[in-house]
Amino acid sequence: MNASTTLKSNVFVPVLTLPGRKPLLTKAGWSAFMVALIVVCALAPVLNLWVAEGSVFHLSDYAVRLLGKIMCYAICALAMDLIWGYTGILSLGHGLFFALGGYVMGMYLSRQSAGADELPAFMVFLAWKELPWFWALSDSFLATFILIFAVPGVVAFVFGWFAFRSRIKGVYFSIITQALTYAAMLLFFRNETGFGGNNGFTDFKRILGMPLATQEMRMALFVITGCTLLGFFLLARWLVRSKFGRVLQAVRDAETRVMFSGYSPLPYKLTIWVISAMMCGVAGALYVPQVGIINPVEMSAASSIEIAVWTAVGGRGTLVGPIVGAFAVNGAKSWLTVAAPEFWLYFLGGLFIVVTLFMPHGIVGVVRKLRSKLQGNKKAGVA
Amino acid sequence: ADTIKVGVLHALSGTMAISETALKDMALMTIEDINAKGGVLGKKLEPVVIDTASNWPLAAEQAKQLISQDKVAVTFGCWTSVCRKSVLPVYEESNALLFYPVQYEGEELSKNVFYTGAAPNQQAIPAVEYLMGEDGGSAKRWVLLGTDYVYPRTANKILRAFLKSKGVADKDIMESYTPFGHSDYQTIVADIKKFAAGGKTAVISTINGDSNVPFYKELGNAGIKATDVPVVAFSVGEEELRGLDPKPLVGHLASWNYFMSVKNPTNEAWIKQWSAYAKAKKLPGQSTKPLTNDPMEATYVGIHMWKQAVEKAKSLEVNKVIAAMAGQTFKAPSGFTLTMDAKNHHLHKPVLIGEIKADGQFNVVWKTKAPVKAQPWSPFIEGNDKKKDEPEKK
Amino acid sequence: MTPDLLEAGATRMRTAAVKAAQNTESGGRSASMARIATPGEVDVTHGRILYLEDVHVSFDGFKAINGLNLDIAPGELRCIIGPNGAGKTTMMDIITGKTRPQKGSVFFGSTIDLLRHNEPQIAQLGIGRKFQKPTVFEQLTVFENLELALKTHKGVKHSMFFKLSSEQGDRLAQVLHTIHLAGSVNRMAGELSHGQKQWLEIGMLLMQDPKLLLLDEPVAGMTDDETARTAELFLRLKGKHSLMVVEHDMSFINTISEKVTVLCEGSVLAEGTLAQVQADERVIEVYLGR
Amino acid sequence: MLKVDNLHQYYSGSHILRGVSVTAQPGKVTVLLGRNGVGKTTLLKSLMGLVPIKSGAIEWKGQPIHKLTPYERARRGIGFVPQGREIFGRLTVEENLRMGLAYQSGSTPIPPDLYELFPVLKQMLHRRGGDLSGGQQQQLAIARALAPAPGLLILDEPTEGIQPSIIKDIGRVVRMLAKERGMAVLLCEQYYDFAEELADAYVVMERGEVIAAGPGAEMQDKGIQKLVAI
Amino acid sequence: MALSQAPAHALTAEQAFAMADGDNNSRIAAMQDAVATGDVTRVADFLNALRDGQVQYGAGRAFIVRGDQALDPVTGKATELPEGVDDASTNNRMRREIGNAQAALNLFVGNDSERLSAARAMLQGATPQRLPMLDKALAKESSEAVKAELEMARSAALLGSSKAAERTAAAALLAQRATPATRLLLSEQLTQEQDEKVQVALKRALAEVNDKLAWGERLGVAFTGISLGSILLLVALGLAITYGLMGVINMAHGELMMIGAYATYVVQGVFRTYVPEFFDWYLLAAVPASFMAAALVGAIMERGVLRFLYGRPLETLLATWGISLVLMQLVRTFFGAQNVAVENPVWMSGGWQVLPNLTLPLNRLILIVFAFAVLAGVAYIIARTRLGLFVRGVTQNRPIASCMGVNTARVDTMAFALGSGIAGLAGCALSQVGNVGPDLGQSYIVDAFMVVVLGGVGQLAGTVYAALGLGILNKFLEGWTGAVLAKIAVLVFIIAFIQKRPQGIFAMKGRSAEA
Ligand SMILES: Nc1ncnc2c1ncn2[C@@H]1O[C@H](COP(=O)(O)OP(=O)(O)OP(=O)(O)O)[C@@H](O)[C@H]1O
Ligand SMILES: Nc1ncnc2c1ncn2[C@@H]1O[C@H](COP(=O)(O)OP(=O)(O)OP(=O)(O)O)[C@@H](O)[C@H]1O
Ligand SMILES: NC(N)=O
Ligand SMILES: [Mg+2]
Ligand SMILES: [Mg+2]
Repeated sequence: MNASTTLKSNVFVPVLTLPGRKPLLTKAGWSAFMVALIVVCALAPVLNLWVAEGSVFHLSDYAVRLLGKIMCYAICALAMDLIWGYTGILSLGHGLFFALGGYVMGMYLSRQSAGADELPAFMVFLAWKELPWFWALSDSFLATFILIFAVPGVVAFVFGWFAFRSRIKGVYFSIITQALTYAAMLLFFRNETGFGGNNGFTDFKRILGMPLATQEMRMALFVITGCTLLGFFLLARWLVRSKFGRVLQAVRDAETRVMFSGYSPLPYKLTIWVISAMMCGVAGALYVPQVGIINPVEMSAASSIEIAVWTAVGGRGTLVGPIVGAFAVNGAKSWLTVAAPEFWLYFLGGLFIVVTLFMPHGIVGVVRKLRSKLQGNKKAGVA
Repeated sequence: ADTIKVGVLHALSGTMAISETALKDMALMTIEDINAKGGVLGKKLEPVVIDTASNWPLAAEQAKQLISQDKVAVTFGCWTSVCRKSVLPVYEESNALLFYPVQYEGEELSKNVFYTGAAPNQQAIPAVEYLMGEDGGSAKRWVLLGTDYVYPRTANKILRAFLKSKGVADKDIMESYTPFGHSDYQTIVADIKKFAAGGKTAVISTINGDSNVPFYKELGNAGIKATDVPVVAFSVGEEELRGLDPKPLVGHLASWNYFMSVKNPTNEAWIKQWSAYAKAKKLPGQSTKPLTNDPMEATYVGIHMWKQAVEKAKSLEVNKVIAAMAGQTFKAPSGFTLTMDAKNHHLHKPVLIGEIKADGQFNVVWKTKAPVKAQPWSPFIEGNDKKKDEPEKK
Repeated sequence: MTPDLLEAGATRMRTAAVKAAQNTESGGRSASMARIATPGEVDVTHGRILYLEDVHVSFDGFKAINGLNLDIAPGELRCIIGPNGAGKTTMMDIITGKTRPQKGSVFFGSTIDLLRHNEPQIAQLGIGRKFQKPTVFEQLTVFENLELALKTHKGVKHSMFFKLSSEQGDRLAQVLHTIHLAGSVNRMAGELSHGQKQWLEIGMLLMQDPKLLLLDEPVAGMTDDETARTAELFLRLKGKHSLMVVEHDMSFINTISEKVTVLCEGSVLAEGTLAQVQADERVIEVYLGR
Repeated sequence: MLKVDNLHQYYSGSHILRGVSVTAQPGKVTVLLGRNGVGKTTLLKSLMGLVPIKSGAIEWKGQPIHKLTPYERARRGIGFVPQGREIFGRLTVEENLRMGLAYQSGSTPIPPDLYELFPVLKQMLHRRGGDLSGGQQQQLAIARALAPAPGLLILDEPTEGIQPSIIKDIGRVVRMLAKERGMAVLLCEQYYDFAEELADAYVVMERGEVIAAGPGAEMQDKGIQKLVAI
Repeated sequence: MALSQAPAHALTAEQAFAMADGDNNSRIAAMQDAVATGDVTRVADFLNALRDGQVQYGAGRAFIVRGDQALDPVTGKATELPEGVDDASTNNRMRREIGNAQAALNLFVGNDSERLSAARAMLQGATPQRLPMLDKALAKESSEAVKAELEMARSAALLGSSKAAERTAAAALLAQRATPATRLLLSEQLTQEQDEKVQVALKRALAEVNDKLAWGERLGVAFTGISLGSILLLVALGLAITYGLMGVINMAHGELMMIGAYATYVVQGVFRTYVPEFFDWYLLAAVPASFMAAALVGAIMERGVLRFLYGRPLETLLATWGISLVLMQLVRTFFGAQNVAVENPVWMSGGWQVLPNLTLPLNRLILIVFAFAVLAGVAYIIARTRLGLFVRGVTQNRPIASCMGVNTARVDTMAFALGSGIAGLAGCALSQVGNVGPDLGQSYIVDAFMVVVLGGVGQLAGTVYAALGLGILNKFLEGWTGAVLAKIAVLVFIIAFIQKRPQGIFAMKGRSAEA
């Protein structure tokens, strides 16, 4: 017997329409998504590979490289939003997961570039006689593919398990994630650790036995990155739409209440934490062949903070926001360092200040406000 | 186009801005100077300046932009090895030209790069030999002290092998590394003091730019005098001393291919030109206290040599310019005529050892008679004997 | 293995066993970590659903709970009154796993030692709680608040693929009606007034369908009318559920109570019908006033 | 005298107060009644300046105060006991009381008669506010508002969570403050009997509007309790 | 060596020239010759000039050039400087030899304290050749203290004696004097000692010396730990207010320190230009100046940006991050991207010799005192003043505090300015031990947050414990594992520690923690 039966017998229950389960994307949303998919998978390759270089429609290699890189950043921002925007846990350590994914990929590429039985170049001149144990499997693409998920995932799991179990929250969590990446950065900086020191891995030549530096390969990587981003977007959307996502939001708002409602926050936090870390790892792995270098700077405190900054600029707690933010901030950075090398920091710094002061919900928030205003006006006009 | 674009790729913000800003300004001055004298192939040079923000993946992207969007004929840039390593694939893949002006660890040769800074044999090894000699104080024990990254590690590896070849035992070598940006040298200085109590000691410092100030301040505080334990540094020049009170450091050494204090007409004219430029452009810091240093000289030399090669090739085409670079000579402010090696893309450079003076300049106490040929593949590293002294042609 | 290593291992095992035997206390959070909540029914064959014996809690030397003994029968509606600071809220903290007592035992039914479970496990065992200060998920809608509280599997995987069944939807609708928030289903809980939040929290408790409800000042801030409705609701729940209600509103207690316990300075001062305790001099002295 | 005239207030688009007019006389206790969610708290908060008003006027001692910041209103002698206690959880009880004296000079002592009214506060003077029990916190919140002896005291459900004997004490004190010190008291209350007993005047709100008002003595006759219960 | 004869003759022009020109070996020989035979005052003067790089030579003669006046080293009178003279260069070796020569001169003619330090200097580079000179000096020495030093120098010289017995005796005597110099002498002799018996004696002596020196080393480690801790404390104190109390995740904290450091630099420049005679006291003016400069910037930040962001701590992270970028670039624009030089005043240079091998640098000592003085000030303001009370109240519940009559806006500004000003003080202090450049702040910001959080946000006492604890732990580990691994280990420690105490060292317990 339960409360409902008790209630049923006594209370008149009116018909009440409960809010239904919302679709993954609205109709307009799906159209936009398809457009994005087409742009990434068809339009961009056509414009880059088949439109002549002089044409105004030509998409330059430089642009492909830049957009590819920013899409990797966008994946990071998306991952950050899941853990920060939806779960309220600010990680200042996502740079680590990004770097781990990148290093896994970098090891594979180094091995590919060095050739079958040779050591990667930096090991040769530092007189390593043989590969250290953690380089095992790095010559297999399948293993690399698995490790791209597994390494950040396992690190995140172990760290998260201890931290969440100890109920570390708020800034305390943020700071220990920062300590974690900082420690990892120092470790990777050491030449003796065996990851190429502060130079990291560079000068990649081949992937899957094919040359890396061709236009086609770049385009292929671009398309893969774009599809990954879109795929992760859908995944994230599905996650936050599910009851799982709402539990996360509930954890963010009132963790005690969540516990007294019978949910153990630990597996919830841990799950989203690990998913988020893996997404960052994938982003890192896609980033490395496109940018051509992975080094410990990705693990610096500033790099992780920047991920949070993109998310906030775009709009925290929305899923389009972080992607928009990653594009806006990095696009501005790439443009301004060239256009105004001496002054760009004023612009960028100013941008962050303006966004926080005048756009509390980020760029997406402003757009929403404008749109609702427009609709409001329209309604008013009709009425 | 009626101008020739040249890229200037340096960090103007972030951790490396401290060092690299001056190189950017030197590049601009040199370009202005060349333009004033009629440019190259009858065309003016147009500098395209980019701030790498000390972010190396960004630098790679910017290099790509310089080459493919701005279509620069050549790039002068980078300071750290990691910057060079990150842009290198871009230059190789697009077959473009990069001039790299800073001393580095060697172990690299690229068809697309000209190295106008020192290789280890042009800086580190002569310094150690000097300290071993009577004039250097006949050091018997050695502290190899560095920031934990590739350049110091490699340099120290070479030096250790060199010291061993000179009969120095392992127990007489202390090797110690600090993280980037390390600012507390109390322990290390105490350790040096202790180590130095075991015999005549010299310190070889490959500490990275930013950590030098706290290191030397601590050295001064601890009362370690150059007459007792001399420190020879490979990354400390006039610019680094700008941020320091040099008085407690008098007598400590640096090894470079150029010092601002060398006396010769070329240098005097160059310093004058730089001072005037800094004043005219109101360069912060430089306009009140203009300083030149080794990487600035290397930048200056590099740009001029490139100009000469272009004029010799009568073309901006990369392969032709590369071919024309071989054997180029230039009378450098160091007082020597520098030659670009016919094969290995490195300059033949003189080695100068200077002691810090109370005014922040260096008192040259030793120098080579003639420029030394660079050995990018140090013979003290195993396996290098098999490496060719020229880039693999693609 | 060498003999002395074996010996050392054996010694360690022995000491561990002795320690385990001596360890009468709960062992705190770490003890409950490894333990999986025993699923299934609460054993109430001994006629007790909740049982506290000789419980002690002190905060930096201040004894908030001092040798408390209390038990509640299945289906009982027990009212707890007592002066401010008597330890009523602290007692609920102990039952729900939020505060660990220094001493004493707390059992749910005759078999489940609550001190060996953590908050979510206790909630899943069937103990629901309403806080003194209403706590709801402010950034979620009223509907989502209730949906989250719904009694169902609370694991990660389940929640990812969770879909509200029509039966569950009906229940949700009833509860919404019961708490007078049907018109606010889609409002953010954070926008509700104080009293509305109180109701929402009660609603969440109903969704959770617990065997034992702990209600800390449920009618604080409600109008007399709403108070009466709450009383009605509690009386309806009684019998099927066990309730423990803390209140300072005597007229409310009067409408619902059969047995009242008066807590004072961390232990039971008096117990009986409301009329009995109201007549008790000590209760008048410390609590009711003259 | 406090005079509130035609107050309108919105929370992000929804109209909460719809032209509320209320007065509170010195020396009298005015009680504000109404069901949950009708806007009582919102009204009291707008009197303190904690929520912005759209239009209308608030006058205290003949001067408009609706443009002033909360602290300026406080300095004009308006004391406030917010709903939900809102004590400073990480300050000690004593520091909480000192905060109450914020605009007095630094050497003003905490009035000892507060401890007579709420003896528990004296016992717990050095405990953190947040550690107190719910009722103790409520007592602290009232004491804090009384500390500077304000001319107008605004109380938002002050009896919530307080044990009966102390409610009686609070009732006595409120009456004393109004009668003997000439304080104007605006009391929002759900506990009807308590309200009726104290009321010199009453105001009933419904959906952001005042639907009834009058002298306290008439409450029973007019069936105000019914009105609130519907 | 001819040093045994008391100098009597004059300094000749040839000797002077030989000391200035030629290879270092011959110059050193000339110097020893001059010390032995030359006129004491003239030789001493010439050696001083040589050491200070004031000697020029040409046309077979050497000159002392001071300012634009040339002096004849032989007579000490002014003279004409011929065309085409060269600087006589002095390197470390020459300086060392000059030092030895000066000591030898002083041994005979100096006053008490000069003779004492000369005798001390004789310990270094001691060779048996010196024995006659030392014996001579001993014979005519009257001061007991100098005699004792000379005895030591004599033993040091005897360590190189050809007689094993003398070497053994010398080792025993030297063992009584535990200084790094004796350790160096003993260990150097040990490496070349053939005689087994003497080896045993040397080893025993060395062990004895090492034992005595060990204490100094241990105390040294403790001191470096406290010193690092005091720096961390200074760096974190301002943040303990702006972040710990006010909840502003102040990423520009480092840049506020940088502003304090640049203010110090500016004050130094002002002193150098306008009141050079008081240059050594510039720091006293720099302390308030750095406080004011940073406080002003802090106040502007608070008024202009942060006051709109209270209650949205994560937004403050973003905005202050932006502010930090702008501040760094501003400094680059006005002062240049390079580091600037900030000098230690004379009274902060050098050290206090506590033990023969333990010298506590004065600037570090003063910084420790300074850090604790600032701490005391902050603690007083926070715990004892109304401002402190208001700050704590306002940050916990801004609207209610304003209902109590607190002018929250003013309190916020003052509190933030105070925290910023303290960051400025930290910058002023850091200028004495490290870099002053646009990046100054970046290198400390992570540490600052670690300290505040490890201590427990809002807990001043925790900040103190965390700073000193981390400082000492770091230095202890560093001696053991090296700087890089020590730093990593400290970070891992922080992570592990937070597991045990999820709210820092001084965790707020109980209900109020959740409130
Ligand atoms: N963390 C703590 N630190 C110190 N004292 C505490 C702490 N938690 C509770 N107390 C004290 O314990 C006593 C019991 O508090 P509790 O909240 O259980 O009382 P209560 O009976 O619920 O009172 P009320 O009716 O006022 O809600 C109070 O005196 C309170 O001040
Ligand atoms: N921050 C807010 N945002 C939006 N709506 C709000 C907000 N605060 C209150 N409301 C709404 O305004 C209305 C009036 O609320 P108010 O708190 O004034 O009610 P009340 O009369 O004090 O009720 P109670 O007796 O329950 O305390 C309610 O419907 C409430 O949902
Ligand atoms: N190449 C260097 N000095 O990093
Ligand atoms: Mg309670
Ligand atoms: Mg209310």
